[in-house]
Amino acid sequence: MAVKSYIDAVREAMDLALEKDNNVLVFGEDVGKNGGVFRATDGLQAKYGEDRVFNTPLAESGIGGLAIGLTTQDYRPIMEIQFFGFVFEVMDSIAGQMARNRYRFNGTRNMPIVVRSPYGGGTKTPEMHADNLEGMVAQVPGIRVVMPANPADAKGLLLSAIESNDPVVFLENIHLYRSMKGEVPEGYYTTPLDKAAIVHEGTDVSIISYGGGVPVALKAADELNKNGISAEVLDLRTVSPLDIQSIGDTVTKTGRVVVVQEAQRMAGIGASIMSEISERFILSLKAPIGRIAAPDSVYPFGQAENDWMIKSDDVVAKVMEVVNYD
Amino acid sequence: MAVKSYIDAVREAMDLALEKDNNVLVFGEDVGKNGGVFRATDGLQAKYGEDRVFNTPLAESGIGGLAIGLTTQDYRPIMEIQFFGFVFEVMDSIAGQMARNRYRFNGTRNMPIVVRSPYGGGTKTPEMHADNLEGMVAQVPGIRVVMPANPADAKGLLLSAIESNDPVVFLENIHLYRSMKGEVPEGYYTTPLDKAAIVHEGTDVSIISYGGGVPVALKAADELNKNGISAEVLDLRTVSPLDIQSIGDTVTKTGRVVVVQEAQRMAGIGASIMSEISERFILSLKAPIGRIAAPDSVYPFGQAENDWMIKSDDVVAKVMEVVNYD
Amino acid sequence: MRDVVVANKEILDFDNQIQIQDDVFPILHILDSDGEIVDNESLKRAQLTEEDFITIIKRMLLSRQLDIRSTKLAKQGRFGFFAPTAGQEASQMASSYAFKDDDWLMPGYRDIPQIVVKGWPIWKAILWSRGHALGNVFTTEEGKPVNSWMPQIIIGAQYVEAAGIALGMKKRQKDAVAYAYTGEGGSSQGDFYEGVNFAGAYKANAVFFIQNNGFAISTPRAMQTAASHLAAKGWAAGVPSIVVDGNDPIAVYLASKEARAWATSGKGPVLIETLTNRLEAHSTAGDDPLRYRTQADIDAAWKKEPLIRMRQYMTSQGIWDEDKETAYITEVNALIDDQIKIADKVSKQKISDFIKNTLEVPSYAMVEQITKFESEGK
Amino acid sequence: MRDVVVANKEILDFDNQIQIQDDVFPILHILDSDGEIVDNESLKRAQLTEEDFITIIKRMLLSRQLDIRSTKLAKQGRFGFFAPTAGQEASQMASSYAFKDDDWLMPGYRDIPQIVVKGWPIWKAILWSRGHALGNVFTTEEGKPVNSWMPQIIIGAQYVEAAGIALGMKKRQKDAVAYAYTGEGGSSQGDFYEGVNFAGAYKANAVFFIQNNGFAISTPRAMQTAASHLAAKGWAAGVPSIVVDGNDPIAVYLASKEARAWATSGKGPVLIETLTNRLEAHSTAGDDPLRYRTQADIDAAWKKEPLIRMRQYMTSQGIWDEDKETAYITEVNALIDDQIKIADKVSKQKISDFIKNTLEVPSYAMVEQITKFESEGK
Ligand SMILES: Cc1ncc(C[n+]2csc(CCOP(=O)(O)OP(=O)(O)O)c2C)c(N)n1
Ligand SMILES: Cc1ncc(C[n+]2csc(CCOP(=O)(O)OP(=O)(O)O)c2C)c(N)n1
Ligand SMILES: [Mg+2]
Ligand SMILES: [Mg+2]
Repeated sequence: MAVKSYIDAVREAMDLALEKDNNVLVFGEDVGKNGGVFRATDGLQAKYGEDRVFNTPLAESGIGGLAIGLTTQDYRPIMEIQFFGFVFEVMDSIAGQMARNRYRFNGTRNMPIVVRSPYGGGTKTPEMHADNLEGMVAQVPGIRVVMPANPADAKGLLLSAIESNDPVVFLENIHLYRSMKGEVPEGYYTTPLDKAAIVHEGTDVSIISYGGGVPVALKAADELNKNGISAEVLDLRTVSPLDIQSIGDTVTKTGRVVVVQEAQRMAGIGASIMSEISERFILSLKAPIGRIAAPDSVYPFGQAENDWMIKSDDVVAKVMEVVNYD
Repeated sequence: MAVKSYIDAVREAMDLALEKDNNVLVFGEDVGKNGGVFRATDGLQAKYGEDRVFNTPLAESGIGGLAIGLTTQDYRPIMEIQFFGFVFEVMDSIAGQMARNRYRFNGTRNMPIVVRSPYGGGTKTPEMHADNLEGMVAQVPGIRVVMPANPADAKGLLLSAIESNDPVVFLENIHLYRSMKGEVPEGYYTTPLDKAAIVHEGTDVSIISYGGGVPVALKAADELNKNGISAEVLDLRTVSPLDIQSIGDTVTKTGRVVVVQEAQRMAGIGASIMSEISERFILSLKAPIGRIAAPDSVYPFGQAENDWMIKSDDVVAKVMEVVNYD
Repeated sequence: MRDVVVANKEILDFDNQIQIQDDVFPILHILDSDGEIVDNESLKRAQLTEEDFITIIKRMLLSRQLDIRSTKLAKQGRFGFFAPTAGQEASQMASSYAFKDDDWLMPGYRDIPQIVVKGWPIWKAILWSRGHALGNVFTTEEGKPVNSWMPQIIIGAQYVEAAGIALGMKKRQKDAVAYAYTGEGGSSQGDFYEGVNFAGAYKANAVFFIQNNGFAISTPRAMQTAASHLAAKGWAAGVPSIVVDGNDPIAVYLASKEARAWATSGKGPVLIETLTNRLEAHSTAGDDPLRYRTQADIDAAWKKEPLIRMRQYMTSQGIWDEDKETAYITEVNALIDDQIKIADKVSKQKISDFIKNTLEVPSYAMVEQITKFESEGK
Repeated sequence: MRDVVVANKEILDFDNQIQIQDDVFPILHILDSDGEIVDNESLKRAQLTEEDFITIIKRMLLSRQLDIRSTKLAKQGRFGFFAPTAGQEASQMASSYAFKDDDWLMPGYRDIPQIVVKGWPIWKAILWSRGHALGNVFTTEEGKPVNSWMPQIIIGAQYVEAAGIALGMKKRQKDAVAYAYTGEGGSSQGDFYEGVNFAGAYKANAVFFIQNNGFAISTPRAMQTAASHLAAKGWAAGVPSIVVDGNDPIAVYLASKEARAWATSGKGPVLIETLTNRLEAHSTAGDDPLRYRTQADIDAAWKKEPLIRMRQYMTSQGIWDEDKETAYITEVNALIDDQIKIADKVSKQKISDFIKNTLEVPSYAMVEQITKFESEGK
């Protein structure tokens, strides 16, 4: 298997989907000639033509409307929101419209739309470019929110998202785009949606995380290993809906949990995970649930971003607290 | 004390604020001559003039921008979003702009904006008119979300919201507007933000709820009383930020918790409450946390809305489960 | 850069510049309020046969009867949410008559009649009004698809979505258009603007209608914008945009027909502003027009309503009379009675069905919920 | 309803109707690219003194030097996010020269120079570019408030907010305006439209600029809209809207000055489209213009840039020369060096300060967090 970067895996998935299915379209601001501001769509317009890979005027709600309308003509739109901080401009298309249309039409219409968008901190972007807003969209019934944490998943989950007949918000971690490389299987394959993955086996404690939190959790797990603590890391992959089964499995296995997210404490998916555990698996717990999240400030500007972001040391410390509890 | 309806209390608060402070403005779609579609602003334009109480063109993002801009001219805007389901049109003004401006300007600018909006089911409105979307805005740092559950609080909390130098999303329950009456103190008074209230004392179990869930919880508490179970009902009042102190107090007092919300399980504030308890007060728990919430479908259309909504019987049953646990 | 053909001082004459709007947007007008044709050439251009005239007036009458009955039934609680259409029959029925089965309709909440004449059974419209999702299965009685979205509640959203349909049709090289309706209030929304602008930029197959009926709930037209003509807003996106006497069925039809022809020719969308009147309340949900509008204003508007002139003109041409009208109204009323009965028989929706319609593949928690509700028969 | 003065068939001539845009929006143009005045009357009307000319060219040079230095420093990592301004000096500096201290500036991310000339110290602009919130305290070195918002990242948001400021000024009866900038890309946003339309509807004190510099990142102007003139979009909201040669400082200044006068007179907003050019990359964050634009196109644009003609004209008038320019550039460079040093000395932000700036009265959880970070000195 070839080692590829996260962004190359994303591009490859779109390439394969465009090749396989003529109904797949890719559009958004600057996705054409320029190949997107991160080059995630680099070369796709040259390969598949302007009819299938095209720029839009600068208006996110227009892009969302385009996607919804195109489904009536049997297209499968992959729309890009240039940065997920701009999702506020297209909230109605996502949360008010596409998420509700299967329901609205009593199950007679599919909404096979993928909303691709980069998110996440650590690269000193200007404000509104790095926010973790997954928790907001995860509250919307009728839509999936998928956040791959490695290149193989990025490709396989994106292909699954494109095949899905329901809308998927597909969030790509900016920091991981180029910093994260990994083995990526060749050719067309899909990785199942709604299924978490154990990315590090362990027995003493469960670290549950997703997206940009996963590499932090993995680093902590390695560190903990050196201290003789065996941490299991569960990567949610799909953050809405939650894979409650897998969460239950690891919690009942270890009895101790630390939830790790890049989002602020008051945002993100952490609270949902914790609520499921406290409602369903509380008997298995040997300690309070630990949580590592960013502080409850507005997402900070570039300069102090790295101080603000969660760190594997914090995860290690929290795990020690939870493991040594009682 | 006079007995007043919830909506009369809301109107009275605006009336008093307009009277007290010339910088207070009230605007939105149809708030002028028509007095709002629910008559929440009835008579205010006639009393305070078109300069202070005025209609806007039909565009929510424009309304949000208006509010933000007006703060530079030392106004204290009360903007109305006609129904909270239309919040998606103004998400950037709320979550991208007004919530971030104190932060953005390094603490040098206030954003004394109140976003008033009706929400909640049970009155057979068309779709997009009744949704419980508080959970989405509650994820936004820099903004408060306040949801009064009775007339006295509606008035006192709205006056506090108007006095606040930070933006407040103030959600008014449509069903309670006219169905809920209660004693309302005369004149100008404020009820503190960020403070939950015990609205029914009890010792066996804590029912934690907010907004439209509170009357359901209270009804259940009365029912439970007849069965010899003493339930404490905590009305959060401000749902973001959470009053963790009060939550902790009631949890440690009773050791058993049922969280009640009108929103879908995957939405709302419930998960945040449960996460705080499972992180901070888990030792006090004698049973798993119970949760009553609507199912994870799109908010339903009128016809079957009442079947879909949470019921006090469900709360009673869940409380019995939690109380009888172990 | 083009040559300076206009003197700079004229450019800086701001007052004059906005006044030009009246010259750019004269009003298309063929049949006047007394039922007289003011422009025979345009009448000819419309190429309406006797049969067409009869179909159009019947649709207008159908719409009016639906309005009368729905309003009444809504007061008795037998109809759900309803937004009255009286006064807008030319704007709704003569415009939609210019479109074909393959065209896609993007209606607002007030555009029920257009969906009905496209083949949506009235009993489904009734179910929709009651908030029953079976109404939203857009097929004819025979099961043929009806190319219509469900009536859009979020004002403006139908415009951006129409742009998507229109672009898709262009890509598929279809001889079809998306046609979308909003009100003059709706024309203030960002989505209205983005929709027209996107369709224009892609030269997509769309026809946009602004039904300027004078009010957005209680807010008068003048409050929405300083523009003297809302059509200017389409034109500003490089989209041909015209103002039509919206109470004149012939003018509305002709404009719509020509717009459709243009939009299918690859030249891009067209926008039509119909000047009309909302004669009744905003909706059946407690609106009282006299809070914000005088009775005199309403009375005056009733005098210009489109059925009067259409009836008068067709009578003068010997193709319509009172008997025909009475017979048709009786027929329509019987139909509506029938359709209400069908709607009443449809069983109430189940919560489990709601959950099943949320995602094609339900989540873990949803499966639990479906099981629970099904076990309770809900 | 107005009389039918235009024949219906002309109304239905869609092709012609959109072509009228060229007639409605001639281009205001006073100083040509060779430094010659093409309209002396307008020059007079601008009432620019020698001193004004010198201030304007100095501001343009300041802006150019800031651009050159920032781009260089950004490459070395000493400057944060920067959006180059070369080519837009007339559009930015001659326009803003028409406004006063009391006016409120609503800038986009590329409009740093306008804030600087309003009194924002360059060291703060540098801090802003680095993502340091101390840059966002909008006061002069002497502590006087600078009426500017921080550069808006969300394209379009500054327009709706400007409408609010403008309405507030009207309510307070101030002799002041809000003036907002966006790009031609930004003019596709719903917020752009809602902002202009609201300001128009309220006849509020606003002046809106669309700096049409040809590109939105990689997307060419033609892709944004089918309109032949973006100014049409303001006009469509009933707002006087003109197109100006955006490389002509005199035309830009005159238009801005007259627009401000109109907007403070109670007549409502004005919109100005400046036709200009982005001569460099979109930003310092990895954009490569040659991916979507030819070198020839860039070279041609450089020939029309505004400093050439301003320098030429002022030299011909004997009020500027090479020595003066060299001296001023030296002065500016020294200033910039100085300001960087000041910026470098500002200590890094603390997380606890971030949290403290989120709500005036922090929440329970925030108090815990502040305590924790403070205990760690962060
Ligand atoms: C986004 C949004 N904002 C507000 C409303 C509430 N609302 C429903 S109808 C209406 C007025 C619409 O006026 P107009 O567009 O002129 O259409 P008309 O009702 O006259 O047909 C308003 C404000 C809504 N449905 N959607
Ligand atoms: C709402 C929003 N969408 C997208 C972007 C990303 N973005 C930043 S600059 C830009 C292009 C802007 O072009 P234009 O308005 O012409 O201004 P210019 O950069 O040319 O000055 C885009 C798409 C953004 N900042 N905000
Ligand atoms: Mg209307
Ligand atoms: Mg540009």
